[in-house]
Amino acid sequence: MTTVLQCHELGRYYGQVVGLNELTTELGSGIIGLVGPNGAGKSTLLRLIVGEIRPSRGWLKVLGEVPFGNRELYRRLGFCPQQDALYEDMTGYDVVRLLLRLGGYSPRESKERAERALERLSLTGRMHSRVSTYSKGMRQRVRIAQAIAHDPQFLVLDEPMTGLDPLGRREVLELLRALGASGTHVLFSSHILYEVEHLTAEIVLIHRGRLLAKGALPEVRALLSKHPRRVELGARRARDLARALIGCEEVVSVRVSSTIESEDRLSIETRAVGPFFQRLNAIAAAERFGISAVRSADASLEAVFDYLIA
Amino acid sequence: MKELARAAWILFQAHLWRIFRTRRAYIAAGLAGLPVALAVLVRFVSHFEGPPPLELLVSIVWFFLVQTIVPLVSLVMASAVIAEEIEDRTITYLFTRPIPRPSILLGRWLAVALPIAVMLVASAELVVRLLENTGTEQGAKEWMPEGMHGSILQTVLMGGVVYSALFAAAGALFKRPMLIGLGYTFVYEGFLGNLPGANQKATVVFYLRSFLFSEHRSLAGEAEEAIFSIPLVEPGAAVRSLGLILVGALVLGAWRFARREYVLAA
Amino acid sequence: MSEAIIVLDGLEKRYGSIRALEGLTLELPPGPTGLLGPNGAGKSTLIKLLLGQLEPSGGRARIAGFDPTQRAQRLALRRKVGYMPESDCLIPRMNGVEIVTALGRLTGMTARDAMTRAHEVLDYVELEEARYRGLDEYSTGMKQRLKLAQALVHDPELLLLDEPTNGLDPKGRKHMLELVHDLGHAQGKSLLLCSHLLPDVERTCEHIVMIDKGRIRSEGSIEELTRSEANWVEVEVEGDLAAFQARLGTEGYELEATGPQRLRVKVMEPDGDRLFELAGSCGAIVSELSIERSSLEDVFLETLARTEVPAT
Amino acid sequence: MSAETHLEVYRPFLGKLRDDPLRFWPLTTTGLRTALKQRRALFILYLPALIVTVVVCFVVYVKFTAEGMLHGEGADEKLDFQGQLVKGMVLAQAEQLLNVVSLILEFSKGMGGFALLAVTWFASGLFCEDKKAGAHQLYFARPITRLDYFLGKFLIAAFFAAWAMLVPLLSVCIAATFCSPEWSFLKQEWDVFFRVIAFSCLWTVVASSLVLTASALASRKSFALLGVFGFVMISVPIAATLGEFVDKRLFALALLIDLDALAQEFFGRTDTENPVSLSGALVAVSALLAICWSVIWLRLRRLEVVA
Repeated sequence: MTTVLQCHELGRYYGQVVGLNELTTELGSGIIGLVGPNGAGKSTLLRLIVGEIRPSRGWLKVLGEVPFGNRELYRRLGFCPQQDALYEDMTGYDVVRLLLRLGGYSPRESKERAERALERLSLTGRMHSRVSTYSKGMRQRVRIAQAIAHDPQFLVLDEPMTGLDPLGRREVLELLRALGASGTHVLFSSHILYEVEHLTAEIVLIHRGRLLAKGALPEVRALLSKHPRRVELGARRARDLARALIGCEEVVSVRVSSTIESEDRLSIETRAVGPFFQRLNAIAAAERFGISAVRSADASLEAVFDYLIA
Repeated sequence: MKELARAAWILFQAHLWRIFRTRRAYIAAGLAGLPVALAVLVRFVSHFEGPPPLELLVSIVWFFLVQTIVPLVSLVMASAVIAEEIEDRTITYLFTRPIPRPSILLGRWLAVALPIAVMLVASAELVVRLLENTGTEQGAKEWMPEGMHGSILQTVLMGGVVYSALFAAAGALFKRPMLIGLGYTFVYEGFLGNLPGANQKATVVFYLRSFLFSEHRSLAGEAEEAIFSIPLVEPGAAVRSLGLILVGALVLGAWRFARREYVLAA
Repeated sequence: MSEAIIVLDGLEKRYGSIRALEGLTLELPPGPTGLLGPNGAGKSTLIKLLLGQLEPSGGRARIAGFDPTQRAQRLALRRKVGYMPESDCLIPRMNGVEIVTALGRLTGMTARDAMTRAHEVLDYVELEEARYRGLDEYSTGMKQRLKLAQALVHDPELLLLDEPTNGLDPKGRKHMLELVHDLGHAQGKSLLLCSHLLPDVERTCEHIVMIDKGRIRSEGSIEELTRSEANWVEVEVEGDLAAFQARLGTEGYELEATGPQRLRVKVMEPDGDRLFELAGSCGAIVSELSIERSSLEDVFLETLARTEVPAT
Repeated sequence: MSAETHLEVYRPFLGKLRDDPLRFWPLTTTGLRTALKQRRALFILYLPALIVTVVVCFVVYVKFTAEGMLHGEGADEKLDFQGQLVKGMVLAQAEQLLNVVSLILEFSKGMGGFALLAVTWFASGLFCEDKKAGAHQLYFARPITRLDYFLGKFLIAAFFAAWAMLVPLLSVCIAATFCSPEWSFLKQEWDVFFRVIAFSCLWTVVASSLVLTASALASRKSFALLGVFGFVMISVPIAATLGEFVDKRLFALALLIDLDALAQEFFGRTDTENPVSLSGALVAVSALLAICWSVIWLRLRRLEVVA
């Protein structure tokens, strides 16, 4: 398993504002999701990885090399920045071609690669019109296109899905999955969990500049085994169901919350999930509570996220 | 070094065409056109018996074109060379390319220096052409001291190139290059440049003045007092000094630009 | 309920030859309503009309009791409407309190009223000490909440919220949705919520209005639009899956497998109790259950598709 | 953090929303408070003005005391040669400064240029920074018209111009009044007060309008600065050339030359040869104002509609 990224006590400060705080980790190949709330240090880490800024302390190696100002490494790196910034008066095609030319490709090869990359992002139709006329989704795709045009070994994307409407999001997810499958290492950051959830095998959780957890979702879950698992129930007679459930010794706590959905919701915490479900099925079979939802909240990132941040 | 040249050349080509689509280019062209418009106005409205008095030429070419328009045009075009990439946050794409960073400053500066030079020289040429054959024909030819026409064009060319290098470097060195440029042109040079005393040697306008007027001292007539407050340097030395300022500005700007980390607004 | 706060009758708006809005007839029901539509469908034009910034080219309208065709009334109606813009908008060089106070005073409040009211709304959106800091130190979530605060400072009857949850992290999003929900339901404010994030609209609004190409495509309560006749229930089963499937078959339930240990069953009742009983009887355990309601997203794409409009 | 219902209670607003004619006034007060936060700029720009004003007041004081000494009877004979020399010198100086009004004239010209500089720094961001930050979306969602928005911003610029010009000039006049023997300055030259106020107000309007026009046109504050500096600097050589070689009246094209001419006329000093007459300067200035206000009106209309 080639290590794509190693960093040791990596820190970066902007004046007293901490961007990243002593991060020591190692990332392997495949698609990796970098997750954390706004301002957790995701962008700082990504910009350190692509060598746009220097670490304030500690060190990091990308594909075995120190990234800052490392021109050779940039041939193998693709970076899609977070900010929605492009050369407004150039056409999408010209932008990608110029960046390829600067990447060291001949005019002819730059032309071909630019067309291929834009085609992959289904931009062929509008690639010769000016970027200022593009919609948010199309601008996002140009930014991704310039990152993949030179077939980088390691692709880094900062919040690639923000501001896209549902269609655009699905397309970008498909593309990233395809790239991952074709062997490119992909590291992308996001704070929209359901995007990360069904795309990545591995996640890295950072918060307030610190590494909180790393690994596959179930692994991360197991890592936090000391936290009891949570099951969320939705029922018409939620309180009666709660009264019935509080009796079972597998249940650690029951919380009733009337959320924005119409029905009340129960949030159960239990140490042993298997026995709990057996008990739940028995109770539900015995009496009609109008149960409309049973969801083991932990499977989704949102729960893991809430646990770690709360 | 080869990489630097190649990257600079690619950026020069890419941005050379972009310049003509930006609003800055139109503002600069408008400014460069003002002296020509003035010359046309003077030519048609007033009627001179012989060739126009030399004061008119000095007034438009020197006081208006070289002292005001050249720095302004250079400022409008060149101050954005780096500042624009940072403000639009497109610098990230260039920083993550396998190219030496100074090539970005060099390439983009060349891409503005060329249009600036073309605009200013064209403006100077038109002004001289228009004033040259006003009034009757026969006196026109030997009206201007020989070689003067050539040195006017050279002065304007060098002015544009040096000023644009200064302001491009300012874009890499300071956060608000436009303010620095305005301060330099109208306060530092406008004020210091006309004060008697050796401190004039620290301004670009002094060397331009030396280059243009040192051989044609008599040219300015009674305006001489205002211009020649201190002895001028001979043209060769003036050109060398301007060259020194040019290279110095670019090297300093490139050095600072290469080391600087731009914390782009989120 | 008193007369609806927004009554549009054939409202039109043309920019030269472009017909931005073509005859909108709508009566905004009380409570929160979602305004949906692809980019360029005329949403922003409608918002500007509701804010009295544009003069309608045709048709009649009454907004918060004012008639937008007259200039004076277009100004006065802005006292009754609070607007939360979509794009970043702040007053340069001012901190949170100063912005909200200044905008309060511009709506006709005295200096003292504006200051006390500013603190009240900032408390409501929970911008504690951040209110005294410059906006460059605000996270996206805090900026959105400040935008909501400035829209509330003059206690408007009608709230126009443009993409309030756009670009927020889960915590910020949850917080904003709670605020919107509280305003719409607990405070009884009429609220028009414009958003691309349909799950958010689904969680906060009761009605939606779908607009495309300047015309209203569909309108109604989310309940109706997303209710499918029978309920498809998706379950994950542990233990004897085959026995459970067989049992369901004999009971005449329509079902299909949707993955390892996962089934989709068509049920007539609004809940899954019956499935627990059946599972219990054949030794299977239901470990996950969710009623499949066709989400608003599907309705959105379906409506657009129906009118052969390629969504951008 | 579970999703329990929102904790904070929403309190309705019980006060009244007044619709007074001075709708734009809060825009000015809040804008001024924000602008006055720029301590460093205030210091750099207004400290020299303060120093110059104090110096001029002192010169006025010296002038009046010298005049007093001049009228002292029978003091000449007793003075030895030295005394005669000193008295002669003071007499000459008094002669030259005899007329305080010409002193105020020179001072007002200087402060006019400085006022333009101050307004340019503080007011050039008023429109363009609002547009860039998106503040216009907040403003025009409030019950104010474009005229209110313009007036509110205009008064901010005028404030800085007034402090750079009206206040120093008035303080010099007041100093002159106190120093002059038995208020003679006030009795003989009372009209100077009105001239000072009139001249300052006119120049405030011109400077503010010019800077706001640049701010309305520019997309960034630095462009607006360039616009104002550029316009003022370019107009001088153009006017000089045209005035010299085409028609004397065209000197009025240069704003700074108009400033001088207006100052001359306002203070009744027509002795010094000035190429531009009062009517020429007024025509040029009013043309400039007309252009400025129409440009601002157009840009603000686009700002509100396109917002």
